[in-house]
This record gives sequence, structure tokens and C-alpha cells, in this order.
Amino acid sequence: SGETTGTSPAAGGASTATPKIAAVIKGLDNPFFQTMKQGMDEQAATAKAPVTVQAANAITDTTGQADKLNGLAGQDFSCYVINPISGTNLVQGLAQLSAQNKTVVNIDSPIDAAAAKSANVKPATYIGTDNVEAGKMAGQRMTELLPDGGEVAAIGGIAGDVTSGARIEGFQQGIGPEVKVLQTVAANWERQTALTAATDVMQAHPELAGFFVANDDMGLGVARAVANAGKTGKVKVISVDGIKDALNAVKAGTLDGTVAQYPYAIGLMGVEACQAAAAGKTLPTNVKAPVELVTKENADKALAATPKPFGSYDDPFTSLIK
Amino acid sequence: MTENDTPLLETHDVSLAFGNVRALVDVSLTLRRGEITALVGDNGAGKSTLVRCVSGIHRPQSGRIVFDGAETDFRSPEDARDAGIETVHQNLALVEDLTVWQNLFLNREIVRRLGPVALLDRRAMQARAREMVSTLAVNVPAVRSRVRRLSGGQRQAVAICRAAGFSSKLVIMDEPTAALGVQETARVEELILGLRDEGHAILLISHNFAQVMRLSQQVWVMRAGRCVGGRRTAETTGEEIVALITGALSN
Amino acid sequence: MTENDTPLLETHDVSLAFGNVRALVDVSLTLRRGEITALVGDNGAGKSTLVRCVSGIHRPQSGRIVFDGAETDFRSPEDARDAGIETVHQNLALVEDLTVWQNLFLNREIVRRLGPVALLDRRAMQARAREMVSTLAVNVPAVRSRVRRLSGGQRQAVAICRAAGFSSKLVIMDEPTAALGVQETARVEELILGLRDEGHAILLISHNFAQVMRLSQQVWVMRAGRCVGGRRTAETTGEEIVALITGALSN
Amino acid sequence: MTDRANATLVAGDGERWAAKLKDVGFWAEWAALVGLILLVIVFQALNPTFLSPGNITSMLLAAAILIVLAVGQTFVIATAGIDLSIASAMTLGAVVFGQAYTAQWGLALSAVAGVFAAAVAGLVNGLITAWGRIADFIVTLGMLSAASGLALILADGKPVTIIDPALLTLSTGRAGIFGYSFLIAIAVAIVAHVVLFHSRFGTHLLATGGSPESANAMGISTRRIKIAVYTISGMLAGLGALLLVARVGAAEPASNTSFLLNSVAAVVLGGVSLFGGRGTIIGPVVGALLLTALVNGLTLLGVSQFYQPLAVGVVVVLAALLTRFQR
Amino acid sequence: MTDRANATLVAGDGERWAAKLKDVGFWAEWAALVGLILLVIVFQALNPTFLSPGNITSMLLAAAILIVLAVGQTFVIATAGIDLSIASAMTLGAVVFGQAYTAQWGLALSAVAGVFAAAVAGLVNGLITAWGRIADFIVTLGMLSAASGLALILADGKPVTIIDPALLTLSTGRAGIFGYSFLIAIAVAIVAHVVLFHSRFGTHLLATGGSPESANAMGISTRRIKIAVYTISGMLAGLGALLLVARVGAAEPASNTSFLLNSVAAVVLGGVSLFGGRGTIIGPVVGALLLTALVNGLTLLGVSQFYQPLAVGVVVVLAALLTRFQR
Ligand SMILES: Nc1ncnc2c1ncn2[C@@H]1O[C@H](COP(=O)(O)OP(=O)(O)OP(=O)(O)O)[C@@H](O)[C@H]1O
Ligand SMILES: Nc1ncnc2c1ncn2[C@@H]1O[C@H](COP(=O)(O)OP(=O)(O)OP(=O)(O)O)[C@@H](O)[C@H]1O
Ligand SMILES: [Mg+2]
Ligand SMILES: [Mg+2]
Repeated sequence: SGETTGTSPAAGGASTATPKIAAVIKGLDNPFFQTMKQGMDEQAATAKAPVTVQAANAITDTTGQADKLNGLAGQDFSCYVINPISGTNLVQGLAQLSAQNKTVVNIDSPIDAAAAKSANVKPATYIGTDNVEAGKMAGQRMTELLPDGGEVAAIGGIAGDVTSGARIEGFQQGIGPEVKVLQTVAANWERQTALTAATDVMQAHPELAGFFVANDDMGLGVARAVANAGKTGKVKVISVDGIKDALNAVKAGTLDGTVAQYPYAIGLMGVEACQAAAAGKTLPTNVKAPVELVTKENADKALAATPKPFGSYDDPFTSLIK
Repeated sequence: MTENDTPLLETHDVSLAFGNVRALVDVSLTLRRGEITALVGDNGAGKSTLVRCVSGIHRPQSGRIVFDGAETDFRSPEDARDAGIETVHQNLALVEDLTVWQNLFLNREIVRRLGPVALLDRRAMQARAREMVSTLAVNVPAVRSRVRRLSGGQRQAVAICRAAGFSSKLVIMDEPTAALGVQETARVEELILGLRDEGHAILLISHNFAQVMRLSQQVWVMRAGRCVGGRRTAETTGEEIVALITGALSN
Repeated sequence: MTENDTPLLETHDVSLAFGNVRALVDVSLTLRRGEITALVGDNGAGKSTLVRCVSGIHRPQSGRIVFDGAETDFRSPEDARDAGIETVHQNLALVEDLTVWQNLFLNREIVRRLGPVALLDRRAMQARAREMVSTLAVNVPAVRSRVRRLSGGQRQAVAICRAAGFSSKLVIMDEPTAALGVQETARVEELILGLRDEGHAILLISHNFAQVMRLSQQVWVMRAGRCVGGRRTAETTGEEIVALITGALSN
Repeated sequence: MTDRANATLVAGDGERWAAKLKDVGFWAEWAALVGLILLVIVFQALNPTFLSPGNITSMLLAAAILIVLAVGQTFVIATAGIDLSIASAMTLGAVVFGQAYTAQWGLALSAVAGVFAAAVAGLVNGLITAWGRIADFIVTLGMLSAASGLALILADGKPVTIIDPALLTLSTGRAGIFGYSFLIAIAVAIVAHVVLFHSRFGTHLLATGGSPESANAMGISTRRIKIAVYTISGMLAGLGALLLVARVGAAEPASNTSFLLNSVAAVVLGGVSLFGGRGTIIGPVVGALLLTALVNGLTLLGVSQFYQPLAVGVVVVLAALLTRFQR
Repeated sequence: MTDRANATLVAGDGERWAAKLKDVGFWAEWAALVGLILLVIVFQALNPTFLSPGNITSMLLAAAILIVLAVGQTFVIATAGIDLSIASAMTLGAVVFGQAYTAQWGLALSAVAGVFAAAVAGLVNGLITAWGRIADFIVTLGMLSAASGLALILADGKPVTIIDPALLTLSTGRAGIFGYSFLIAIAVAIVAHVVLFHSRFGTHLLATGGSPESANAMGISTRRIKIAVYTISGMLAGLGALLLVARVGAAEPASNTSFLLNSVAAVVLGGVSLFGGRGTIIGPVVGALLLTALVNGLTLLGVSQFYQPLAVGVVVVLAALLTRFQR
């Protein structure tokens, strides 16, 4: 795995154009963030810039993540790439950083605008995908798959989780009037729990036409439940993330689609943004990371390219750091 | 004095069963002021259960308890202590993790008031505890050591000190000298007589006949949950009591 | 028989301190085969601590223990039981949540072998337990009831049954009759004499002088952690023993 | 000296049952069962799908892993300990199984490796608790962290998909309405019952939990018992790992925290005291079924995800209230 | 009858300290402190930033919430209970605070409402445990679920951002190297220490934990004590909620599970027995600092994510090993 690069003082002092990067991301128990880290590590290796990546213990550990950022904020990094669990949980550490005039690159989940303003934090740039947007794509796809409409259920992460909430909200916006969401079940981001929940929902609603699942890991559990019930193909399953196992499942037909968010590209662009900032360039305030809907038709292409996006996408930083 | 003529404690037909074990069956007995009353009987006869009813731990399922002229209905040991009944339980009721002085003053703590707050007066309690313990024990335990560390007899001494140390109308002692050595037993007997001379009534449970005959003025005998008889100690003999206990003699 | 001339148990200069409490200081005593040996002393003198050293619960910090001719170094109570020492501890060592029969057969369970598996023979143990208990207790507790429900004396009876029920060279009893009634005490004394007559040696700790003089052949006296003297019971008087205990007389 | 009729002599076998049925304590021991039955009645009245054969099968299947873990947890709790690492040990077992399987060790050997890894985690718990004389809580809390860390390292944080026909049979096959996984769990429970109540080890285990000093004084090595129960708990966590991998078709380094709290909850709902010394196996099994049925029923009824935790909390406390007369 | 020189008479005050220092038990009581010092030495040697004023400040700040919760947990554990709902009560308090604030109740009143809500959750725990005679574990487990459910319902699953200058001062302001939050936590600890060791309530609490029967026999209402400690624990969870909202700038219905296990771990590391009857306040406070310093140090050293849980587990067990001589 990509080991964190040492933080020898020589690396920091060698060139002003080489940033010394610290990154705080959400949680490494989820492949999504591992891929994000991979993107960072690989870009850092290309740029010969040292990067230290820290993550919260779990995707719910808001204060733990804050503690990690505070731990890093006291050290001599020049650029901080952050992926906050909630809109506000990192604000305190960020206030510290902006007081020191360090570059802050916000990726994946946005910092709450009001909170940022009150703490006088100005992120140099935001790179990410809108989870609502991703949910919307899944919703549109579901409507295509169910031309006659039907009833579907949503399987979310931990009840009250922001990411899960945004994706499901997007899904509801994306589906047409013919498709109806019957029920939302919280499955705690666990594959086993999702499997059980999906089984139960299918018992209650034998006529159910599909599931929207808030991440791929749970999506695979739901696909398994559908297969166990002998309803593969009849009950559609769409999830979000685009991890490798999910792409395989899409290819195999057990999963009917996944909205790939390419954390690899997000991580990579985060490091690029730091490089650009170190080179004194002005950064675009808002950069859209690639999102692609992977279906059976393009699953092969997606698999071949993973963890990179298979389509082309706009990376404004490549030109800045040339 | 008519007040001194009424009995201090009367139980009327007190009964209590644990599941299908009838621990007390219609127990009626009386206890006079200023006397030492003994309660004897085989193991499992129900003596401790009766004590626990009087001191508010158990509530009788039927029957009445009259204390100091008033019918009582103790809902908790605190009620009984407030009414003036101090008890040395057979299991001693000490908190092993607390120190000797903390046990002695449990729920009777001395506090210093600092405006609205009341802080424990540890020094005063420790000093007083040292006095109390040294009147009884031979191998005096340190009042600041935890009860967990004391020998069986030392514990018993602490429990007795506690009951004797606070003025009360009735002191109940459930086998107070069972684990005590010769010297300690002598001291406890002295203490019991001293308490009586100060006007306290004492209910003494003991398997030691010599002791019962030596100290008490009245003996009640229990057998298999029933009170099978009472005698003035002066008018009975050890043999008669044993006969009552074993059932060879019935009232 | 030369074997019968060697003492069964010898302790040589056994010492043990808990922190700064010197519970045992150079204790040396011997115990003959086929006799009842008494150990007396004030509360906190160190009697139970000595017993716990002999039965493998504590290990002495210095000194030697010789049992049945061989120097011992018990690392656990199991070693002592295997060597042939059964003990009735002062705290009884019963498991309150287990039933009477389970306690009686604790670590001595009777099993039926079914090929490779050994299953408990509950019936056999319960039947045997009923026998054992009924020889001692007057208010016989049900062998299937939990020990938690028994009265103080009933517990003691169970603990004594357990020690007496398994053949062993030495039975140690730490205040076995402290909580017992008259009838039960008589039965336990009978049992102790019976054990002696069967050839077992017995170490009896008791605060009851009459009992000690009645039963024992040899008395050892402890004071403040030291063994301050030993006498043949036949050649001494209660007064002399008391004098040794209190320190009025020194060896 | 024959027995004499007296107040404390307990009645013979014939009357014993009558007396038992009148005793509140007796009912309390079956509180979890009473709770389960009440729950079933309520859910069935509200939604007739609840007792359909299909739903029963899937409930029992869903309960299988929890039953296995609850049995392991019972052994530990009966000695007055607690195994907080039971879910992490399961994760570790699953990951080792997954890695071995991808390394072509073959199904059987991989399964053995997985169970072995979890058992070793348990053994380490036992050794440290027994020899280090540290509170069980903190040792197993440390192991919770350490085992999930190890699992992450071994798996490099990634799930491994395992498609194996035998595993598929295990997770989906059934005899009547009973899935194979459930039958395995029941077999485990039966063996555990026999061990706890019909073997010397079981008695020694209860004695260790009830009063370690007394057990020690009777020559029982409480250390060996502690080591044994944690190893058993670890082994059962390993077995749970196999069932889990079979169920989801993948070995993941996920933390599975809900299994931890649920395993303890099942045991406590089953009437086993956390202070040790007493216990049943049937109680925790019923407790596990209760918890599973609860979530299943709430999902069937379509109770909103926000109201589910509230409902779970209330029902758990109500079920526990049934045990109030227990002592 | 004056004292006689004898083996059991313990030495006077002068010699007491000398004897204490020789006693392993004495050192064990301070195990968490010894562990903390060792940890600090190691981290400082490996990374000099560790003891920089800035890092110390942020560590102490990070520890504040955990300290407050650990103090509450200590009260409960000293009575042989356990409060599994402490983190959920905090979540509930935070959400109520947030909702009241957005409903324009003003900062002070909203804060009171938040603390009150958490205290009520604690009170309910206490009432059910005391009157229902149910195991603390299961009652508070039920409350864990119920309180987080309530929080979700109240918040409709969404976080509320709270930007308030006073809260910002609370979370970022400091006197010297000590942040205000930390100072509040220390004040709480001092009051708790006085209550536990210098008030009648404290003695009764320890007696209740040590031997409920004996405490009862002495007329102490163990029920009232139980109700009181859970209410205190709830109130402190509410205070923790205010610190949390100030810290993360939002009131979120997310479950703070890591706080639950960490609060218990801090207490146990601090040398307080889960079986009740004994306790210190300084121990759990040091335990909380130890756990915070551990994570901070590992982050500073850039220890890879996957190795962190392993390291945390190992250090926790090692720290606990220092308490092995305690009894
Ligand atoms: N809590 C209880 N539950 C069930 N049975 C009990 C309980 N307490 C006492 N018993 C039973 O009630 C009977 C009377 O017990 P009690 O303790 O009053 O006897 P006692 O006269 O004090 O005996 P001893 O002299 O041995 O102390 C005994 O048979 C005992 O087993
Ligand atoms: N585990 C221990 N820790 C500290 N001190 C102890 C411990 N066990 C015993 N002691 C102390 O050692 C001394 C001897 O105790 P021991 O129990 O041997 O006395 P004993 O002669 O059996 O007294 P009794 O007749 O009261 O049972 C006492 O002062 C006691 O406080
Ligand atoms: Mg009694
Ligand atoms: Mg003794």
C-alpha cells in the first residue's frame, strides 16, 4: 500500500515550489477513501512532494477527525487537503490554519459556508462531486430501468448521516413520477445489515421493483439479498461509489448500476491544487470532479480504467502546474 | 412509671415465607425496657429473619410489630434506625471497600457546614472511630484501613462498635460474639451490660448458652419458624431451654 | 511404626506480611497423626493466615512447611487438596450461586464416561449430597437450593460436610462451629471425633475453650502473628492457655 | 439422625413443578421468551407477512450469527467477564479466511485458518486477563482495537469477494424452514448447553464467575477457566466469521460494532447476570431471536428509520422489565 | 484499655508515606499517570512537536469533552453500574440545544434546554434501574438506542450549524496554554472529587457500589443514590454536548459511539473497578488525557491509518498492565 512519505525537513526546504502536504480524510475502513488516498499518494510521488494522510477512525467520528487536523495543524505543512465529515466539524482547526496563512484545499464534502465565514476560513478551492447530483443520476437511471414505474426502497447508511441523506435526497429528485420510494432503511454502512434489511423489505413488499443503496458496499449486500430471493434482474439495484467489486458486479449483472464518483481523481486533484498553490497560481474556486454512471454496457471500460475514470474529464490544475 | 411498664417491642403473629420456605410462622414475643432479652434456636430456625423484620429489611407478610407503644411499618432500615433500633447483623453489613471509620459512621457522618455545603469532618470521625474501636478490639485495626483487610473477629468488633456507638432505644445483636476470641468476647459482654445499665434494651441472639444464661433476663426460643416458648432466665435452666429448642418439651 | 512417629505436618519459621502488617512471624509448630490439634489465639492473631499458607492459598514469604514427611511447596489449593489436605475456611469458600450439591462436589464431581465425553452424574451427586448433609444439619436444606438462600449455620454445615466427605490425611477446620446451634455443634463434634477415630488428623481452630479442652490432644497458641507456645491438652488448664493468649504468661 | 419434618425441608419432586410455576422467579428466567412471544403476537397482528414461512426462514437465518456470538459471550459473561472484542475477532477471522482463500489455500484450510485466527485473539485475551490480572473490560477493549487494526492491515483495507458453491449452499440452503446456518447455530447452542450444565468444566466456570476466591480455595484454577472461556469465545467468533462470509459473499475488514452490543444485549436479555456465576444458554439464544425479530418486524411495518432506534430502545427496556423479579 | 503494641497496629502518619511508596498497590493507583508520562516521553523523543505549547493546547482541548464524560461515567461505575447511553445523551443534548437555538431561544436558554434534556435521559435511566430492578447495562443500552432515536427525530436527521461568537470563544479562547473548555472540564473534575470524597453523598455512593445490602441495612437509600448518579451522568453528558457543539460548530444527530467506549476506557484505565465501591476522579481524568495523547501522538508521528488501531490496542493493554498489582 502507499506508505506515507517521511517528513524530513530537507524535503520542505528544498524548493519553495514543492508543497509539503497534509491531508485529513474521512475513514479508511471504506475502500472509497482508500482510493482517494491512492490518488493522493500517486500524484505526490509524481510531484516528488511529501504527503501525510490521516483519517478519522470511522466515517462518523467527527471529533476524532477534528483532533487529527489539530494535531497536524501545529506542524510545518504548507498545504492542507481536507475532506470534512460534516460541514463544520473541522472549523476550529481550519481557523488555526487560516491564521497561519496556510493553503487549504477542500475536497469531496464542502465546508459549511457560514461556518467558514465566521471562523475566517477561506479554502483555496473546492474539488468534489455533489452527492445530491450522484443520487439524482441514480434516480434517473432507475426511472429508465423501470419504464412502467414501480415501488422502490432506499437503503441508507447510519440514520442521520449527511452523505447518505444527500444521496437519497438526490435519488428522490431524480426519479420520475412513476417511481415511488416506499421506505428508507438505515443499514449503518454495513453489508450484512443491508443484506438483512433488503431481505426484510422484500418480505414486506413482494412486488418491490428496485433498491437504491447509498454506497457500493451495502449495494453488494443488497444484490446478494436479491439473488438469494431469486429476483436478480427483476429487482433492480443501483448504488453509488464505483468501487472495483461493484464494477465487477455490474459487469456480472447482479448490480444494475453504480454511480462512480472517482475518489482517485478527487485525491489526485487535491494534491495538484497544492502544487499549483505552491507555484503561486490562482486556483479556480469550484472544481467539479468526474461522475459517471456505470452500467453493464460500459462496465468493461470502467473496470479497465479503475481507479481512474474511463471517460475524459476536465482537470483545470494540469495546466496550472505544467 | 407507666411508660416503663409497656413492653418496648412486641411482635404479634408475624409471618414471612420465601417461596415455599416458611421462615416465620405466627411469631409473637415481647421485649421489656432496660433488659437483655435472648433469642435462641437451631440454625435456620428463623432468628435472623425475625431480626430483619424488626430492623426494616424485610416486611412481614402478616402480623404486627409494635415498637415503643406505636405500631410500626418500617419501609426501610432507615425508618428503623430513625425510630431508635440499631442492629448488628449476622452478616455484619459492612462495606468491605470502605475504611473502618467510614463504616462506623455510615449514614451517620459528621459534617462541617461551610455555608450551603456540608463537608465531611474526616478528622473528627477518625479520632472518634479510634476511641470506639479500641474499647473492644485487642489487635486494634487501623481505622484508616479497609474492612476487606480485617480478620473475621476484627470485623465483628467494628460492627458491634457501630451499633453501640449511637444512642438508641434498642440494640439488636445477631450472634455478636460468634467469631470473637476470649478477650474480645469478655469485652463485648461488658459492653452489652454497660449498654443495659445505661438504659438501652438489648436483643441478643446467641448459640452460646453459658452466655445467654449469664447475660439475659428473658429467653425466647424459636423452632422451625415458630416461637415455641419464653422463660425468665432466672426461673429456667439450660436443660429446659435445650428441650424447648429440640422440641423434646413443648409449651 | 516409624511412619506414625514422624509428625504429619510441621511448619518451620513460617513468616508472611501483608504490606506492613506482619500476619505471621516465624511460626513453628507440629501436628501429630491421628490426633486433634487445636490452634487458639485472639482475633487477628494470624490463625487463618497460617491455615491459608498450609492449604496453598498464600505462599509463605519465608520458612518451610513439611507435610507427611516431604517438604511441600503448594502453588495452589489444588496441590494441597491433592496432597491430602481438606480445609473448612473461616469464610466457608462456598459459591453462593451454586446449589448445595454443586458446592459439596466442587472440583470433586462425579462423572459418567460416555466414550470420550465425561458428563456429570447429577443424580448420584444429589443422592450422596442428601446423605452427607442430613448427618449434620437439623433443619436440612434442600440440596438443590442455592447456597445464597441458606442460613448462616446451614452454610457452615455444608462447608464441613464437604471437607469431611472426601478422604484425606488432614482436615483443617477454621472455627467450624462458630455459627452453629447447640444440636449442630454436638453433631460436628461427634463428626470430628469420628474422623479422628478413622485415622484422620484434624487441625481445629476455635475460640470455644470448653470445646478445645473437650476434643483436642494438643493445643498451640498464637499471639500477634507468633506461635507463643504449645501444650498437651491433658497437661494444661484453661487458665494457662488464656494466660498464653493474653501474654500474661510467656513460654 | 433421620430427617425431621420441618419448615425448611423443601417439597418432593412432584410438588416442585407446581411451586415453580407459582414462583415469579421462574417466570423471570423465561422473560426473554415471554417478550419474544408478545413481540411475535403484536407484529403478526399488525402485519400478517411476519409469520409467513419465508419471513421466518429469513429471520432465523439473520439470527444465526448473533446466536453463535451470544453463546460465546455467555461463556465469558458467566465468569463475570465481558468480551468486547468478539465482533473484531470475527472481523479478523473473516479477513484471514478471505486472504487464505484468495491465496488458494482451498476452502477447508482457509476456514480453519479463519477460526484459528479468531481463537488466537481470544486466547490472547484470556492469557492477558488471567496472568496480567487486568480487568476483562480493558483487555478486550484493547483487543477490539488491535484485532480490527490487524484485520485492516491484512486486508489492506479492502474487501475480498468470495464466491464458493459450498459457502453459497451454507448461506442459502435449508431443511424445511430452517436454513443451514441457523441449524449450525442451534447445534452450537446445544453443545454449549451440555458443556455448561453437564460437564465439570461448566460447573467450574460458574464457580469461577460466582466466587473466584472460593473456586480457588477448592483447587479450581480460575486462570485456566478464564483462558478457556476467552478461547471459546474467540473460536465461536471465528465460526461466526465463516457464517458472515458465507452470508455476504465477501470478507471485509469492516468493524461490525453492532454485533458487539447486540451480543451482550442478547445475553443480558436472556437473563444472564453480568456479575457472573449464573447463566443459561437458552436465554441468550432467545434474546438473540428477540433482537432479530424486533428489527425485522419494524422493517416489515415500514417504521421510519428515525423512529426505529427509539422503538428498539423502548422494547429492549420493556423486555428487560419482565426479568425484574429475577434474583 | 489502651492500645497495645501489636502486629496489626499501623504506623503513624510520618511513616505512612514511606510505607505507601514501598507498596506496589500505591503505584498501581497511579498507573494511568505513569502510563501517560511514559507515553509523553516516547512521543516527545520521536517527534519534538509533541510537547510544543500549541500541541499541548490542542491536546488538552481535545481531551475536554472526554474528561467531562469520564467524570460522569466514574460516578455511575463507582455504584457498580455503567452508563452506555452517555454518548447518546450527549447527542440528544446537542440536538435539543441546536433546535432551541435555531428556534431563537437565545444561547443561554438553549444551553439550559440541552443540558436539561440530557439530564432527563439520565434521570430516566436512574428511575428504571432503581425501581425496575433491571441491570444497568440493559437499561442504558435501551437508552442508547432511544436517545439517539429521539435526537434523529427532533433533528429530522439533519445537522444544524450553530455560529455564535460566545461558543466560538468557548471553543477557541484560552488562558495561557489552557483552553476554556479544558478549564471547564478541570473545574468539573474538582467539584466531582469534592463530592465523591468529602460529602455524605459520596460516601453513600461508594457504599452503594461496594455492598448494596450493607448500605441498605444502614438505612442508605440505594435507589436514591442510583437515580442521583445517573442524573449526574446525564447532566455531564449535557455539558459535554455544549462543549461538543462549540467544538464542531454544529449540532448533529450523529451517534458519538467512540465517546462511549472511550469514556469507559478512561475510567478503567484510571484504576476504577467496574465492580463498584472504589474510585478516584484524578484517575479517569488522567485516563482521558492518556487516550487523547495516544491518538494525537500517533497522528503526529504519521503512523499509517491501518496501524493506528493496532497501536491503540497495544498501548491500552500495556497501560492497564501497570495496574496489575492493584487490588
Ligand atoms: N432470602 C431468603 N430466601 C430464601 N430463603 C431464606 C432467605 N433467608 C432465609 N431463608 C431461609 O429461612 C430459614 C430461616 O433462616 P434464618 O437466617 O432466619 O435462620 P437463623 O435462625 O438465623 O439461623 P442461624 O442460627 O443459622 O443464623 C432458613 O431455612 C433459610 O434457608
Ligand atoms: N489479605 C490481607 N491483607 C492485609 N491484611 C491481612 C490480610 N489477611 C489478613 N490480614 C491481617 O493479618 C492479621 C491476621 O489475620 P487472620 O485472619 O489470620 O487472624 P485470625 O487469627 O484468623 O483472627 P480471627 O480469630 O478473628 O479469625 C490481621 O491483622 C489481619 O488484618
Ligand atoms: Mg441467623
Ligand atoms: Mg480467622
